[in-house]
Amino acid sequence: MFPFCFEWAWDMAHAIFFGGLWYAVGILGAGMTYVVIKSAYDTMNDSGDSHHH
Amino acid sequence: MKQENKKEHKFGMVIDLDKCTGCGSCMVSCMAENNVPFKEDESNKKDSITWMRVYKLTNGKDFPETEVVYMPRPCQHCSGKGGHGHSPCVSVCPATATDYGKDTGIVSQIYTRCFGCRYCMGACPYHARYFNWWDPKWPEGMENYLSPNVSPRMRGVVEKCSFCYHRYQLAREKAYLEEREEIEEMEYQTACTTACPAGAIVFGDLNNPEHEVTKIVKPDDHPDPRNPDVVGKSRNPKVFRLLERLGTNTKVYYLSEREWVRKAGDNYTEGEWETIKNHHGKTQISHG
Amino acid sequence: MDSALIPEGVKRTSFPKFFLGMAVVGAVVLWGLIAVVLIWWKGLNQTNMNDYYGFALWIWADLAVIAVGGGAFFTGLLKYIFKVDELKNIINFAVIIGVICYSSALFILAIDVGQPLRSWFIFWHANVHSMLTEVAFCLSCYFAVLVIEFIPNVLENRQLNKVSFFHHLAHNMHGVMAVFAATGAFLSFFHQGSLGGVAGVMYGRPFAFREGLLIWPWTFFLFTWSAAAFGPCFTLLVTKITEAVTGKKLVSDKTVHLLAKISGWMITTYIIAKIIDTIYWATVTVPASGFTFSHFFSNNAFYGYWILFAEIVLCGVVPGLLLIYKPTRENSNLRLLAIILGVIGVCLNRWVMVLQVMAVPVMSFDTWALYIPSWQEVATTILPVAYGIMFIALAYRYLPVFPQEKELNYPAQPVVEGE
Amino acid sequence: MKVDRRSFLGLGIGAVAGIAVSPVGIKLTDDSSILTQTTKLWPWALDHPPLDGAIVYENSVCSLCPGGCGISVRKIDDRPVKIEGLADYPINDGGACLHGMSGLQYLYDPARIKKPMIKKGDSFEEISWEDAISLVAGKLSDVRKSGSPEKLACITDKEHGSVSGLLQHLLKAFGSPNFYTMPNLESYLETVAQQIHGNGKTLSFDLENSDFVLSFGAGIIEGWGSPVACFKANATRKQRHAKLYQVEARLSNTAANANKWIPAVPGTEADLALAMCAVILNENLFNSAATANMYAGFSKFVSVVQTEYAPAKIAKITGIKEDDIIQIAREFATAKMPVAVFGKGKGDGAQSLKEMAAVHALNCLVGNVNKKGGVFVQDKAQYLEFPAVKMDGIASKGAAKARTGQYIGQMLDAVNASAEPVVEALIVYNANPCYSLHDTRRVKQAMSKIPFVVSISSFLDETAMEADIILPCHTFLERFEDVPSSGGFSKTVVGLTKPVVNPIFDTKNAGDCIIEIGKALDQAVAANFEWENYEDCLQAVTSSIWDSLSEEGYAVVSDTIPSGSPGVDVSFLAQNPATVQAQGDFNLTLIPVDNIRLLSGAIAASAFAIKTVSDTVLTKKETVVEINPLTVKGLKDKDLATLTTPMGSANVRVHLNEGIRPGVIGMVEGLGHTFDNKYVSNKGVNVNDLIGQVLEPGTGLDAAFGIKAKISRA
Repeated sequence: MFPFCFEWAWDMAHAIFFGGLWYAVGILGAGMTYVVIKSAYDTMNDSGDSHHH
Repeated sequence: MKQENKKEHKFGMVIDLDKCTGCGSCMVSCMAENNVPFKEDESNKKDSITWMRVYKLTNGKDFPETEVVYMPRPCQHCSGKGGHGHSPCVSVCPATATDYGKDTGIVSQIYTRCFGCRYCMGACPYHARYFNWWDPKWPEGMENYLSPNVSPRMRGVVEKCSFCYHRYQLAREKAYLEEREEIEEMEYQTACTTACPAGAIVFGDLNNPEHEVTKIVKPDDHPDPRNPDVVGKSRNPKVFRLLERLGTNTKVYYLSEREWVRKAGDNYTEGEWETIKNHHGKTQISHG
Repeated sequence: MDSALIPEGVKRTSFPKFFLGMAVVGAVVLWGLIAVVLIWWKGLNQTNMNDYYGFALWIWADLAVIAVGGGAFFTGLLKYIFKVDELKNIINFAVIIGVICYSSALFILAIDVGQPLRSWFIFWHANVHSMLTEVAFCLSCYFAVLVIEFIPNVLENRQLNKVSFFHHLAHNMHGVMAVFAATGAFLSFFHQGSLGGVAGVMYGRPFAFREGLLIWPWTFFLFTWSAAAFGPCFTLLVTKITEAVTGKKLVSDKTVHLLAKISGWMITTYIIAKIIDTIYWATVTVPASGFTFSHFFSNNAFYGYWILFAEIVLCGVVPGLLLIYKPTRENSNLRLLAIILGVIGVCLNRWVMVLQVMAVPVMSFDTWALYIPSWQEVATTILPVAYGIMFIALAYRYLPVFPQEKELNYPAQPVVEGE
Repeated sequence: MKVDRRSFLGLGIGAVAGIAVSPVGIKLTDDSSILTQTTKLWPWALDHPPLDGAIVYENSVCSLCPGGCGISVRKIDDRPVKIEGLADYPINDGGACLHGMSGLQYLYDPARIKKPMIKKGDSFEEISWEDAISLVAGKLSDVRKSGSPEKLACITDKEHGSVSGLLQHLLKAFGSPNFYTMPNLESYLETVAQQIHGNGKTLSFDLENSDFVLSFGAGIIEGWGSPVACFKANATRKQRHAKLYQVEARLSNTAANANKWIPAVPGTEADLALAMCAVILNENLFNSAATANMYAGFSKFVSVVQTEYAPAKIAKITGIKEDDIIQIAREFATAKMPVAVFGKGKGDGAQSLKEMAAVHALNCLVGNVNKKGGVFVQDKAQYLEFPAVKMDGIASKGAAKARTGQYIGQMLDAVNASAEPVVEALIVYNANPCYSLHDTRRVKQAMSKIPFVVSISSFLDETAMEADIILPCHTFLERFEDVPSSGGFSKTVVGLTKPVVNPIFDTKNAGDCIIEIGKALDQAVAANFEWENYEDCLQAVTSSIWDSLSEEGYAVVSDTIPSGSPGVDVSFLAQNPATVQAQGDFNLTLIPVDNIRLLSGAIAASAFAIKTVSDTVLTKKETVVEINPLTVKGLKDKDLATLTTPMGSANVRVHLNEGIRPGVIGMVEGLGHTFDNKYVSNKGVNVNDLIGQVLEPGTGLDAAFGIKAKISRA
């Protein structure tokens, strides 16, 4: 799974498989991070606006 | 290119089915050598761990033309299609718990790595792999005979014949201490081989032309012209392998004078055997 | 009692009645959980699996739920990537079915492995050459995608949506959903395929083995294709059942017809490919290893040609044709028949590719291995069904799953505020 | 500080992120993988992994069966971990059978007896060794004092060896002629040799050199004789171009491995052998020098054979075609080094003297006696030198009395037949007559009628359970013992069994038990037991070969072809003795089947050995019987069926099999044990429960080759 696991080999199979995997995981992670941060930001703006609500 | 000094071995065996008496010594020797557990009821052979299993084959003829032959079946240590080490089981194990030893040709099993998905068992057409459905338990005191050279397995993992790899390790250690590069043929023999009272099993390095097994098998390293996946086909017309046509490229060969026995080693469509048996053992000719 | 949680503008059955229903299904879940505890505590000897049948009922159930759960990825793909906007009316439900199916699949795997505590080895010590590794990675990642797709729907619950952060989160997640859906489709393509690959790469098993493209056997593509084809059938079937149980129309005919049509064409194209594959396998692959086609369907008490006929013709060709032909597609009875046959068909295919593979003798002196599951296996296989029913009931009761529910059932009524 | 929603959220997200990037997760998963292997939380983890240590090999000799194979015991950390055949040992040269290799399972067998035990009511209680020995001595003294010392009897497995010698020594000093052995191949060979070649002779077969072995049911690779030696002889057949023809109703492993299977009707082997004699005589294929040695009615023998055993007539009886009989007889007679072998199965079951003599007559006719590849007629091996027994008046009087029965079967019958106890005390060592003899109910009845039964045994087996007192003895891995080769092996080799492990339980060497009993008896008997202990005795009685035994681990007493051509007394066959018939009048014949993976004698098969047994022999708890599909209509493979014989009935599974003669039911020997070892016992039926004893007229041997039976779906 990681280059420090002993099964790891710097070969085409690992590059394709884990390339694809980490790419997908990266997108999901980045997307979710973006969404959470943006929502937190939006929430703060909301609460700023409606502080005395 | 490998620059290692280590020579590549390809351990394999040939079993003379005409000598085999079905006595079961190989099975017990294997069990005793490898800490194989046993349980109250072992009569369900689909749930009975026998790394070495002796099958009983019949020629299917009516009394009194009936004939029987016993066929000991250890793990076949497949080299996989084209002999590249992608044995049916090694290539499917998701957790790298079984591996093909490039320097030995031995298919290993790491019990503490296996998490018991059993994909390898599904992939193996020889039923050479066994799952620990039960907790291995020995009667009181009997754990005392367990050998430290082979890890006892736990419930929930797959186990199988290792060609007594620990014996190879011990032989290598001994050679190392005696400052020898190589081990002798007789220094590394599997427990089934040494136990066989009929001397039906011959074990050795198929890469070493001096070894008895190589002399009997005379493996042809060229791909079979009929099936490029098949390598290491025997040039001895009396020698065959189990399910050779699937391209598993097993390293356990069988020897029999009886035609029906050799035919039982594989599957043939109607009439095909007649052409194949004539072709058998002549592959070197086509390579000039 | 729980009216504060019920979506605005819709009616739900009384809480006691709901509770009673849940209790009945819950009893089944409990039965399954008892079996699970037995299996985890005592080991897999609680099953009737054996060394010939290392893959059995569970793995079939696993493959089957993933296949029928394929409706989620395919509908998502159509909705978010190909912008088939009509499908927005069923996408929530498709996602919920997907979540149920995939969580069930992961759960089944957790009980199926011999050492569940080591399951993570499949990731940590991954063997990239194994189809199962690909399955594990893509399955878990895609399950994450499904959860991500499901979260906004959960957050739209009346009470949760009042929390400002959740409100924004749901909104923002909708905004980037296309990216997630695309990733999901990519992952799904691979794990559906690699599930097919699981069988297809076993070159020691002539019944399963297929030639293919690069490293992927034809079953890889057939599995993806069949999941995309039959998954929507299952989505429609579950929708139909939900409609029957609730006594309400939940998805408009227009949406249903569209999805049925897409499914019909997918099934038809799939089954053509499957027939070609079968013919090639029977006439080229099988004889090359010395077997005859009849070997796989004779000399045993269960597996005959009937299963091939049922899978390909009865539950493949027939539903395909019924769904591509407009009059039959739009006839609700025939459509129902078609989607039922379709769901059976894909389940049969998975059965054949797991259980029949194990049953067929390969060595000339071997015998057919037939197997009957133990009650523990049956209970744990029914468990996901009961769990799915509970999941859908809860989701339907508390979440705005069907956007068309209000307009289809309460067209004249003004929006009533339920306090 | 007030925790508002926002800071709570922040804290939560922060904590999750923090844990995710910290090594905590990796550490926990790593720990969990180690936990799956070691902790006692899980039932699958061993109590402790096997301890490592230096590897040491110790040589010894296996005495589980009469084979007497050399073994090499691998020890690690001073624990024996593996038994293998000993290379270069004159009997087995490296090979070993599965039972020997399972030897370590006997050490820790759940049925092992851990301390001396005395029967109280229906159960046993542990007692001390002193009490046990003095109790036995007291009871035996009573018998001796009563003036009928002959009422002490003794049963053991064999006549040879120093422990058996000690028992005979004890009986003689005590004053009893009632020493019995279980049926065994060695004693059959001696019986035949005695009948045909005179007293003190025995037979052996040069199987490793013969070029044509004609076996009348001898399970050459089924555990007959010295099993591993036979395996080896058989294995070299291929390169020696030697032939093996097997006469047997069932396709045994030997028949399957043979060049020809001759499936004669069971019980007609003698007729077949005599018909072949007829062919050899008719066609002048006999060796005239050899026939010149035949006396006591040779011409009568010739006329009996030619008239009563004409091949055409015998073909009908045996089911073997006349042409085949003639052809096989010719091949046998014209082979260079032919040998005909008798002793059905493992050779330790019921046998008829007519059959054995008829087979041996073939050897005598073709004259391959005392020649390479033939049969060796030689003096019984005498390597033991026991001091002359000092007998007092009681002993002399008792020892001179007639034996209670000629063989063990008659002795037990006499016990059962008499109202008064004809046997007051019985010592059983290394024998399990309550399991191994035909009609076990009869044996158990006799046991219960004998007032005092002493069992010297390692295991609480069927016979030990019938005993009044049990003296637990060492297994072969814990003791010293001399092991003479036997069972027709062409060389005479004596091996030395040595302890390779300290006794696991509070047991003694059987020899020590006997010596201690002897010492505890009255002075007249005790004077014959002046050895300090068994080791002392062993060294003294084997003094002629002790140096070799102790240094080499074995001594070769003889390994040459005996010289001379012994005379052949054909009077027994010339009388044309009747052929024994199977008991009962059902249509089918049940025959016992010897299986190399099971044991039917004093020792039961181990858990490992049972594990190797095929599911066509044992399925769950049911014995599987072999039947030809033509035998019974309507029976299907794997059917549950009821098998009935005049002795009783049993439920069995059916295995339809072309490898058995129609009309014959084959049932394996060695199942149906009832003692406390769940891996071995309560599995299947003991075939000896279903077969009764049939005495051969004139010889007194139990010659029941089978029994009439019927079978129907249960």
